Amino acid sequence: MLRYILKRVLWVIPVMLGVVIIVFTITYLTPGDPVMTILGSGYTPERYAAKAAELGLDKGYFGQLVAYIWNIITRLDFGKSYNSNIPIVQEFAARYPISVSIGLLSCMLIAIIGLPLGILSAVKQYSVLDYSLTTLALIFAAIPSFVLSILGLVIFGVKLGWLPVSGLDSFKSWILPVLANTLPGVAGIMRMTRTTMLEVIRQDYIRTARSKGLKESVILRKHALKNCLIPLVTIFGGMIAHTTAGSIIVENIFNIRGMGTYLYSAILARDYPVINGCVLLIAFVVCVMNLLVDITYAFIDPRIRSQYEKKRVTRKKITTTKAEVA
Amino acid sequence: MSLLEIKHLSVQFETRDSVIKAVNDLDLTIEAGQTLGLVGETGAGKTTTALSILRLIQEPPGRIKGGEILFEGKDLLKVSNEEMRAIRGNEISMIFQDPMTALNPIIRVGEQIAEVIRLHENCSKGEAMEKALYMLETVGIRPERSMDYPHQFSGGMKQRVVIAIALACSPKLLIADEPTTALDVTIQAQVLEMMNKLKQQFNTAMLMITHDLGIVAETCDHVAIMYAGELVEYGTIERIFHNPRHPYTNGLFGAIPSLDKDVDRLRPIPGLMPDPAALPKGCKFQERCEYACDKCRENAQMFTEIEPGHFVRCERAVRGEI
Amino acid sequence: MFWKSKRETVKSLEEMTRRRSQWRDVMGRLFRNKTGFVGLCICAILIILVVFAPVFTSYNPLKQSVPERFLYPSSEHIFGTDDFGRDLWARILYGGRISLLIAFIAVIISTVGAIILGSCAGYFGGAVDQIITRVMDVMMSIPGLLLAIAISSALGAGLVNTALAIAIPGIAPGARIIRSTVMSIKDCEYVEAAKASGSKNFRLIMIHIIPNCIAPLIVNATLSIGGNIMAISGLSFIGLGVQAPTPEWGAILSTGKTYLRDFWPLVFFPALFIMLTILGFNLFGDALRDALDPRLKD
Amino acid sequence: MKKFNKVLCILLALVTIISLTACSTKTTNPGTTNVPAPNTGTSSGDTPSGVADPDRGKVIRIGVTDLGRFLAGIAPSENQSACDIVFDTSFKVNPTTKEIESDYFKEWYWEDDNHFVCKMYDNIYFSNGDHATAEDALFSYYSHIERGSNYLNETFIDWDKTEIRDDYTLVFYCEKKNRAISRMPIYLLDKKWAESLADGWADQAWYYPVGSGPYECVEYVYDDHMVLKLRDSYWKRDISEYHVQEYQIKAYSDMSTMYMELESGNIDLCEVSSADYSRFLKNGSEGKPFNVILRSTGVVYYINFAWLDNPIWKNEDLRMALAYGIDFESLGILMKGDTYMPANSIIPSDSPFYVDVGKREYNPELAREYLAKAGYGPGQLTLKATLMDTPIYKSFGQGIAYYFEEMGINLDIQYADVSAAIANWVVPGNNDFGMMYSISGSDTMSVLDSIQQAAQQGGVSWTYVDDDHFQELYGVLKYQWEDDEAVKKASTEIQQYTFDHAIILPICASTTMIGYNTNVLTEEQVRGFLYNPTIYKLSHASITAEAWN
Repeated sequence: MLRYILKRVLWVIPVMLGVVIIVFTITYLTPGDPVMTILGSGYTPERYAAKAAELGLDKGYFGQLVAYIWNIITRLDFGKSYNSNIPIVQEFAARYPISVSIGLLSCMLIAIIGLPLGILSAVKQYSVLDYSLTTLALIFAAIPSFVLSILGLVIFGVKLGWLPVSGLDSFKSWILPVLANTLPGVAGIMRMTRTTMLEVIRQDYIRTARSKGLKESVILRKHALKNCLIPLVTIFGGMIAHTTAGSIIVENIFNIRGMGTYLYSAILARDYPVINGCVLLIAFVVCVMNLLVDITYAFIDPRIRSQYEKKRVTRKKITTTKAEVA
Repeated sequence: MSLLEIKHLSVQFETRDSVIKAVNDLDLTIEAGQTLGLVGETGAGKTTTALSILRLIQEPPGRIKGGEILFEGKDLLKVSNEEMRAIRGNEISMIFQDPMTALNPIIRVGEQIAEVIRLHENCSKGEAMEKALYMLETVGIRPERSMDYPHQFSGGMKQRVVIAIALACSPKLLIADEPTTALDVTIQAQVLEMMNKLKQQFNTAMLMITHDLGIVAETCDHVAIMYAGELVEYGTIERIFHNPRHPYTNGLFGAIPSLDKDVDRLRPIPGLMPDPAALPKGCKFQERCEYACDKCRENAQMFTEIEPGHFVRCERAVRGEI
Repeated sequence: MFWKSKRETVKSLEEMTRRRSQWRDVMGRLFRNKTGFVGLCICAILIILVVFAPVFTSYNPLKQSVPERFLYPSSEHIFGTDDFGRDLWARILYGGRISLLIAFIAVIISTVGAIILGSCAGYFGGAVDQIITRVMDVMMSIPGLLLAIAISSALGAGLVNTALAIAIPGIAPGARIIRSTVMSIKDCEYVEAAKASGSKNFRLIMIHIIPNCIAPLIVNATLSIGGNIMAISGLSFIGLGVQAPTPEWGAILSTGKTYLRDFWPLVFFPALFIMLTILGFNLFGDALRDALDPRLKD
Repeated sequence: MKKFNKVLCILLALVTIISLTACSTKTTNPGTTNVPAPNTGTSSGDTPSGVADPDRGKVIRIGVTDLGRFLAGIAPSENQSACDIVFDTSFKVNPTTKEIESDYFKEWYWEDDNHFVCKMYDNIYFSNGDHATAEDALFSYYSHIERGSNYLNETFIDWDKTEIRDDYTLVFYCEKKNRAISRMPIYLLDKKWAESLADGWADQAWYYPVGSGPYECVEYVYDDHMVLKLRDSYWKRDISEYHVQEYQIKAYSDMSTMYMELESGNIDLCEVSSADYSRFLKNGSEGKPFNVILRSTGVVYYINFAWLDNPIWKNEDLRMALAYGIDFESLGILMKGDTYMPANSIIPSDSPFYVDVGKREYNPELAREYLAKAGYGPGQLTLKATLMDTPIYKSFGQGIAYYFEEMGINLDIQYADVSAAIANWVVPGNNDFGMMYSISGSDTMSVLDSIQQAAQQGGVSWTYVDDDHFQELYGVLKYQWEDDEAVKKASTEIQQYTFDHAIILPICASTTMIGYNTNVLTEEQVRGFLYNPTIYKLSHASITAEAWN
């Protein structure tokens, strides 16, 4: 088991390396000259050369790539923003916690609301409740989140004045952004839970449990829920990683100083070190979440656990099961 | 009073555009301690009948349209959910067809057995586990394996676990739904033998659902042949095996290879079972019956006693024309 | 799942007939599914409206008219006019062409990519599989929209670029599905038989393996159209999608957000169409999945 | 039954959404074509000043879309709104008197035809306690150029030599007497401090600069907000003359959010989009705690051809094609909404220098004829331009795309944020044309200010007009010092010449709109902020205590 975890942890390294290369290459190939952007109207050939050397942009593709990776590994240095000249790590330290708080709150809400609703609608399949819930979920999943955000803002912020329009100063000001993050997620998780639950409650072992004379509630709790949660762990892991990365749209509209707005202003300003850094950070979190998901998997699903314990680990099997789940 | 008496049971499955009549007006009786074999092709309604007894038919789309299921004189279709739960696993329990999927993959087998004991026998966790270990031993599995998960067991062993669960509370009636179909032939024999032994030990009546007449011959006292949702022939094992009257029963026997009889070649029953969503008028077997006449196509056939304890649903057989 | 559960020894021809009758079954189940049918109708109507846009409106979606700015829906302009006095109905129809076209192109690109990578990985196994799977792992660790943003800011705005930016993140999940499907059927007897009779690898993949992966692919493609539409509108919101004045639903919507408080049609109609499209394709995709995988429905 | 349920649910959800959207609707139509008169007099929501809460206006909260940095040069943009109170400025035009004044020069004059003498106050102290001398002033001038602030910042670099005559006297040697040199707004920097920063310039000077103005930046959170506090003392005035103790400037990444904050009273002042808010000029603020004011900036928006980068513009037929092929009135309305004011000449019609140059009617056929005459059939000409992604440029881009399509000219427009756009503009050959206006505006409404970029080589490459006669006339405006008649004549002539030969295509008058919280500010006070006509630089001269009594 330990060996498996270790192996899995080590696997993060090549993946992250791959991500760095992809992201770096994309921005490297991007037209537009960062030195020009920085110098702007202050352009002279000498200043250009000096700035290019300062930024290490005179080294060619591989030189730059190696330097970039080296700086990240040795000094956790993602470079400085072209736009603000503030070290990117410093901004991460200030912004990521904000996005994470909103993201985790949203994830919790999504789980608290989405899971029970999904289970309810699976258990009461074909009832009016099921139809209303699935229809609502479909509709919420189909509304672009900025429409939802702005509507919420106009109604609760401006018309009714119940909630603050922007910022994160008071308890109340968290409500709208968290909700705007939550609703589409609830819809997704609900649908996913419903499908998985439907599949689980049709399994033979649920019938076995019924034939034992167990109460429906016990069957749900003890036999169905855990089996239903196993595939959902993957989805939740991905969701946590993505939600905590901060939503560009929601953070922009509610003017929250998180990762989303950082990335957004970086995109507008073609601030490539920031774009690279954000993508890397988020990809790293996704990797770590995937790792956690795989380990959790091994802990809650004895079938997978015993595969590793026998040390006949074939990743293929895991990937297939995951692909099927997805 | 019989242990179980099914009267005029009808079960339907209603889908968006059709009504599937799975069981039609079925009568069945099982005496205490006895074994009844319920035989028929896939789709004849055997499993549906079994699930109806435990009221485990999924609703919707399934629906019990009518009839009575009297268990020790109590109509199971009318008792409350709580009462029904007290009966399930305790007085009537069931072994399912596929042991591979019948066990919860993420719960230890010991716990899966102990669960039913604790539920019905009002005992502590420890006592229940103790009894579960005993049950495991009874079905021939070393008790220390109780901490294992189902995927660590082979198919035959899983079925033993299922049997252990079913017999854990010494039920009065055991429904075995093709308990050996999914198993290897050698394992089949072991499992059957064990079931027979345990049946004696616990003095349990059994409803053995199968399409394998060989198994019936080995285990049953009575046999009921089912076709398209109804019984076509019923009698003691000797009567049915030595004097099958219904053309379908005859066909079934013709379809089994036999060593001791000198048969040139197998005679499979031609054709398929009628679509349960559109059953024919008259005899349900008419399309495949070599003796079918116009009358068979017109009239519904009555289940008639042709000799004591031997019923047949075929007018021509009753009249002795076959 | 049925497409990999049948393991009987079937010769190629029988395999084909079986598949054909299976398709009939699937189609039957699909059309019996009411919600799926509703979804199909929504998609069909939208596509007809959009493809034959000139039939349904006589307005030029780019024609500006200053006196006609911000008109509410009327018989003349059924959806009203926008901030440039352009007919909103025309803009939505012509905009749908762009939105749907991008979504479809993206789906085609990502599906083709997924087929190539997935079938190679699944069929050849070994080192090829290792490499492709690893690359897919890497791609999957970058959130889709983020990757799309990065690619699209690199490529610049424009129809094909946007389609490409949205398609690339979609390759990895599709390739995974194909890979696992291919792996499960490549050992089937009829494939073995074809292999034994000396079929070339390419031919084998094309004739025997791909058709069996079609079902999950179609489901995946249908369901991802909705996601693509959403991603396009997200890109437009950030300003990376199709550039104004080219009508595109996301772009119209994101202009409309400024006027949400005062002039609702500019937000309502594009949002409605985006919603309907996503709803339609999701309903249809769900029904398709159910039809292909009868276990879920009784 | 089941189907019915489903349909019902969908209907229900739709109705909910429709009603939600509808409830946010008002009956007013934001777009009408009549041009309203700017709202005069203070709004009824204003508290009479006599009973004013003494704390009212002590803290002013301002919304901006880009916080900017202090001394970063124009790209990335220099902090326009706060620099004027953190630093002292060399020259600026007083909007009321139209006179040129200076914060740190006591007097300035032409000693002879070549020497421009500026004498500083001798008691100037920076916030770090350093004493300012002519050294610092000279350093400030060069630093301004060094940072690259000059290209879009209305500055003419038109001196040949500089000289420090004594501790407080700075002398510029120019080839010719000119008006431009006394118009350069140069912030006074502390040379010692600046040189001590060396490589750390961006870390300190961009965020916590040392200035000699009455306020200093005490808190700066990148991309979020900054706080400017009144200092304990100011060398020029008694600090008690200042009423506002603190400015909180907050950045909003989405403009709509900023507007909603203004409407719900959470910010006191911000620039609003005229297309969006012009209705309030007509209807008033409908009982909401805010109001808007409109100001003409004294300049016009105009289309500039990249004469230097693309020689095709030498062809007058091509320029004429554009002059006829674009409906400037419609384009102007699209850009400015209800605040549209026509401009046929290169200065606004209410300028004292304005000449009625005539008017071209929109005529697409004629445009196509001219285009054919210039040698371009439909689809044969492709023009490219990069525009800023600000509302005014976006409207311009969308509007013009339509007319180009009508004419059969292919158009390739890219949008970029302000600094990326400027970075693009300064590279020759990137743009074939562009839309320009004098960002600083003009209180004198003179031709000189309105189209200064057209006579400026270097910097943004596509603004220079490579036409000899035009430059000759512009030279008169710039260098003619004494003869007002000659200036007037040249001013008239250049307007007519520009129109007749379609040298530059004016679109409409540039205006700016400011929304403010009526519970905190009065219209008078807000106008006081508008020292600079287009961007409300927080001016320390006008927001003094008197304004609040």
